[in-house]
Amino acid sequence: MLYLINLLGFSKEGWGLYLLGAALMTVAVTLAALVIGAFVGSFVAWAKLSRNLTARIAGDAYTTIFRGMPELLIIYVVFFGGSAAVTAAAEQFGIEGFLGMPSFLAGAIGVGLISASYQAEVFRGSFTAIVPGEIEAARAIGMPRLMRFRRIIAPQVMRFAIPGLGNVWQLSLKDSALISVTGLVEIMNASNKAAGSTHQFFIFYIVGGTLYLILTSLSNRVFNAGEAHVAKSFRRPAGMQGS
Amino acid sequence: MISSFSWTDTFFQLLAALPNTLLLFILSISIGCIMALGIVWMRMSRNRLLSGFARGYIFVFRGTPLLIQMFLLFYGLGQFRFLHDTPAWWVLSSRFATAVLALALCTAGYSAEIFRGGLLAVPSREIEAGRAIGMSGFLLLRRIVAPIALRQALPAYSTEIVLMVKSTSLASLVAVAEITGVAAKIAHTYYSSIGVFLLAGAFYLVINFIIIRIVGLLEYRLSPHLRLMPARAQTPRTIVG
Amino acid sequence: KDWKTVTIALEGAYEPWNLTKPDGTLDGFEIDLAKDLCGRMKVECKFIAQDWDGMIPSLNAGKFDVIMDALSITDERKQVIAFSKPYAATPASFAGLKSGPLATLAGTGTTVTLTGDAAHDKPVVDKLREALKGKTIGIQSATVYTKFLNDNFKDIATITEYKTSAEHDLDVTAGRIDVAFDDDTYFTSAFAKPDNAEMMVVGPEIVGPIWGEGEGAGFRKADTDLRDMFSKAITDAIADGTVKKLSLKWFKLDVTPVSVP
Amino acid sequence: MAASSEIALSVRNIRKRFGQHEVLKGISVDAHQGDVISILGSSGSGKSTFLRCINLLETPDEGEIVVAGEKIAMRRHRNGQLEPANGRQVDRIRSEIGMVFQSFNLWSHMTVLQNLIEGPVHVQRRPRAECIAEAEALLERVGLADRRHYYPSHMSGGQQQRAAIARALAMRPKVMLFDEPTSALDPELVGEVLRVMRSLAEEGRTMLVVTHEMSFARNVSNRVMFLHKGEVEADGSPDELFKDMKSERFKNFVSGQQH
Amino acid sequence: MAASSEIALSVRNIRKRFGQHEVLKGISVDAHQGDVISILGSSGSGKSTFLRCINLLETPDEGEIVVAGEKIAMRRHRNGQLEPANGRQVDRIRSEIGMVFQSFNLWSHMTVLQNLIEGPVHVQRRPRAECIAEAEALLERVGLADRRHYYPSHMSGGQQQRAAIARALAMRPKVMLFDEPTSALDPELVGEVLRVMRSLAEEGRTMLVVTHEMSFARNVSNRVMFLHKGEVEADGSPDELFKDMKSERFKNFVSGQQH
Ligand SMILES: Nc1ncnc2c1ncn2[C@@H]1O[C@H](COP(=O)(O)OP(=O)(O)OP(=O)(O)O)[C@@H](O)[C@H]1O
Ligand SMILES: Nc1ncnc2c1ncn2[C@@H]1O[C@H](COP(=O)(O)OP(=O)(O)OP(=O)(O)O)[C@@H](O)[C@H]1O
Ligand SMILES: [Mg+2]
Ligand SMILES: [Mg+2]
Repeated sequence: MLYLINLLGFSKEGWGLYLLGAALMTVAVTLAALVIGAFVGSFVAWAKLSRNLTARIAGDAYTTIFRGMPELLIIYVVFFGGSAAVTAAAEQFGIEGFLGMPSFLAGAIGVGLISASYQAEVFRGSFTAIVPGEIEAARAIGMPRLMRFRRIIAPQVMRFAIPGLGNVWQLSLKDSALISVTGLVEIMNASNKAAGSTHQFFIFYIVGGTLYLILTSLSNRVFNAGEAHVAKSFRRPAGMQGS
Repeated sequence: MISSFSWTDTFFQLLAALPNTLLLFILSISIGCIMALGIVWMRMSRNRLLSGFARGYIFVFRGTPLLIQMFLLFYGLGQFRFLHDTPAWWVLSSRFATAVLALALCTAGYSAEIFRGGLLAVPSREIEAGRAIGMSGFLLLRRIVAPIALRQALPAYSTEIVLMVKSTSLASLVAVAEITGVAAKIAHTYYSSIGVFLLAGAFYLVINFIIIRIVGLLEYRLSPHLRLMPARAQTPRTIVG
Repeated sequence: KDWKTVTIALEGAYEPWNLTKPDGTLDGFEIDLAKDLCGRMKVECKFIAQDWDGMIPSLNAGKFDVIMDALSITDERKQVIAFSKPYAATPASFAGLKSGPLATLAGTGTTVTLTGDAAHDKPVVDKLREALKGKTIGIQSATVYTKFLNDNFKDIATITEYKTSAEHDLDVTAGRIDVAFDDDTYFTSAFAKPDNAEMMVVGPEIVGPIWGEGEGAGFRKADTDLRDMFSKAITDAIADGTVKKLSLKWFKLDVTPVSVP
Repeated sequence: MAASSEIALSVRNIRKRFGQHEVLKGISVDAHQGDVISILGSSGSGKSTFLRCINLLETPDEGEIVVAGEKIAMRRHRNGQLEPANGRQVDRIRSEIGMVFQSFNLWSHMTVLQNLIEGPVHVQRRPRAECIAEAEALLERVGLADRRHYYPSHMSGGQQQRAAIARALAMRPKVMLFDEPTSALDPELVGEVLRVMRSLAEEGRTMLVVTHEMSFARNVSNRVMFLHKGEVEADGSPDELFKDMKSERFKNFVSGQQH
Repeated sequence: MAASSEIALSVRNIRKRFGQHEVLKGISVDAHQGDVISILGSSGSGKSTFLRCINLLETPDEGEIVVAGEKIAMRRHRNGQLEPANGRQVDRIRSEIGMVFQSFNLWSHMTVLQNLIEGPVHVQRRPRAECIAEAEALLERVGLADRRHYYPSHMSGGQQQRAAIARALAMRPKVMLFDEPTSALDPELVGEVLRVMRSLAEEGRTMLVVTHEMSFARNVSNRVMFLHKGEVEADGSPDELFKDMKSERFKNFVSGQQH
């Protein structure tokens, strides 16, 4: 027991601080990815719902590729491809040598692009749950397309999308574990290093898992609060209370 | 003698691992889907014990990386010697069965949340109309709620299905020879990682492309009421259900 | 190119070769050795941790200049990167449960040399074949041991490949496999931990040319100048006993390569 | 249209509040078999809520409901809220009470015909072929025969309302609750639907009808209830109510003048 | 109620089909400023579709629409379907045409007050405070002042309908399209809403009103159109139509008898 406390504590020999820092890194990179994903994802969803055939095909291609390819590969491609691009660009300005894409940025973009494909599907599903009449009502008062999206569609999509977005957040949280290949010290990377350096695999995997669970429970609170907030305008039939 | 790298060899080695990947996927998604139905039923139940259990389950399995789940399930439980004499060992002693179990347990947590999202999007008016004619419980679920909820949940569920295809790659952790594991082995032997992984990626892409198409078709079939009336065939050929 | 600073990558998770300390800094045999080599070459050394999966692509992409990560020198790897002279050559052996049927495997505690020449190796291999008949052997995939085991035991035993060494240990403890085959330096430090208290080395330690040249530093093929600088420094470090000293410090055994051609 | 003396539906002292706002303040009614009771009242007076309480789509805070002599068992939940004690009983009783919703509530994923046979086939477990035949006859009767394979979202408001009426009738209920069943219909169809309802009354079915059609209240129903702010403000035979106009409020209401 | 001679809305030869079924078979109407045109017709005759075509919620297959002298530009899509050529123009014109939907279509994620100020604040960019004041006055007028912070799903049918009317009025449109605006209202409120509409007519607004209230058609409107199976079966001043009853169909329709 004492051994465990020493191992995981915050003293000089303990891994506590190291793992805590990694957890913060995981949160930061996932948040960044979620924002990138929401931005790209809403465009993709829009393209997929569009009446324009080209846009629809482009949207479909995006979700097929980014959902269909293993996540690790996408992170690889973004990281190495991105670095190659940065290096090439730097050469144009006479800067010699390798200029790495910062691993945080590469990771956030990689996970963000993946998350975008999931978010696009969530948004699309929620969109179809909107009562069509309400969109018509907006068209009928001459709301331009963008405003219609911002004022009527987006709020309702968000209302239906919260459970699905909770899922996407979870996925991104765990996809962030793959960023360890770029050398970013997040939870998975830190647990692997601690385990490999001490040969205490179980302890550090359980600790890693627990850290993810703590993050999950914190984010669950946020999502539950969000669900409760939007539930105001719903009418649930008796006996079907969701939570 | 230097065995040198060859694309055709690589392709056929990956192809040989395809059945394992597909089997892992099909078994785990079916078992996981059934488990998810049970969990979502518990989650929506008014019984606190049941819904509490379901919440806990979803929390744990959604909240931790599958990699860690699989590691602890396979290697962790394996350390408990007394399990070797119980029926559980029948599953745990097999790499393949354990991998399927870990995948199914994980997807059940996710799918349950997705199904719940679909349920929440069912218009309350239509549920009321069902109650008003004396439907409740399973009948109401089967006839009214589920068909509408399924339609709502399908886009998100297709994502989960596709994720499961990719998640089978983690089975290499417990030394099941599926596509990614084989690719990693080749890549580490010949050190041409990106190329080999891209080829493996293409395998997943093809499988997923097919799956996404099938789900898309299903989605289309399930939503005639959301479409404009087609110029031909105003009357459906069969009356479903 | 004028090398003033050199960036060296290691995994930081392969104790005792290289490891991460709780404060995030790197340590281990290869860190100590690299510091010594850089002193000799009068260049400044920077270390970065890099996941095993991205190691070689990152080297070729230019993210760092050198790999020192217990990298065995093999012909396959030579096709994509360049190697320095080896700085270590390690023995390998089987490991099983203290309570298991193989605990009494003949030759435990002895050292044998295998050359890779079938005629020379036959007596040793035959003894092992007899003992391992029908057993399950775990190895880390894509190591120099794969070929040895496949050539000699595939027909009589089941061979299971794991992503990392830790996993075959866990499966030995769980009873799913009978023995694991790996690097002795790895086993020595792994067995010091409570999780593996039930495990022991069974059968002879195997050394010799069969494992190839040993472990060396890896470079981009274009950087021959850097590679030559390292090779020279390694030769010097072996000659003045630095490698032996560090090896005893970290591995409790001497892994200095026997013949430096 | 003379009502038999057997009580088909008895509702005692129903109370219901939404948040602070008490919508029903103790409403009682006894409907004899064959009774056609019109429920009048201004918008927001609680008419729909009252109908919805009768088949427990809305759980009342107080009160009891007796259908054909059988009392719906209720119990008090820990949080003080009343709830049905026996789900089975509620289901059975609901299947004997037909309801036409104010907003139709057709099932959007089913065609009209599927909407009609859903209850008979799956709740009442009657043979499918028989149900289809009966449903088609009903659709014929409400003038929707040519729309039977349409989805609700592809139909006009009046067509949806007629489909909703037909769906309720397909269950052959003993007691019918209609919530403004002719609001979306033109005069011609109103006449037709009222004729259907009159014939149902003659067959001895009991009906509670929320309506704004004074002619229906006067000519078809044998009893009129006027709700005002959650209370029964006037109650009696149409002749009594419409002739005497004792209640000032009722008078204003009927004359279409603002008070 | 005399109509000025300026044409506020002109619709020419509108055709629309759904699948095989031709719903509108070439309908034309010229509405002068201040005109109140009642559109009558049996259920499914295409009244709602006609209104929806006017503000292009449904794209007509043929025909042209001119609002206040400005023709809505249309072009033919590759697949032969007509479509608006200029989205901006359509948006602008729509913001000048108010519409009250048959099924209300209130925005479910907003309270009543938010529903009312949404258009004025965000589409017309009028100052928020002014819009709120005006919205509250409108809600007062339709008797919903105490419900302003309710969500639509918590309101009765009649309350929702009144909210929908108020929402359309909040945009101060020049032309109003009403689709059965009093269907869910009690006689008292019907009277009140008709009064509101009459005062709008007096202010010179142009209105097209789909209705089943014969009294409205007779007393408030200055012109009546009777649609039958997608065609204009009768058209003229209410006096002409209701007195002469030249059309047999119209006679049947009004008398509430089945033909
Ligand atoms: N989206 C659609 N797809 C197919 N058919 C449609 C669609 N919308 C309307 N229809 C059909 O067009 C016809 C006219 O519908 P519309 O809603 O215009 O009728 P209406 O005159 O408003 O009737 P009501 O008085 O019942 O509201 C109906 O027969 C209806 O079934
Ligand atoms: N779910 C709810 N939450 C809060 N208030 C509600 C809810 N449902 C109804 N109300 C309120 O209860 C009152 C009665 O509503 P109800 O629908 O019974 O009226 P109604 O008599 O049917 O009116 P109408 O003729 O307009 O349909 C209304 O004031 C309404 O705002
Ligand atoms: Mg009502
Ligand atoms: Mg209509």
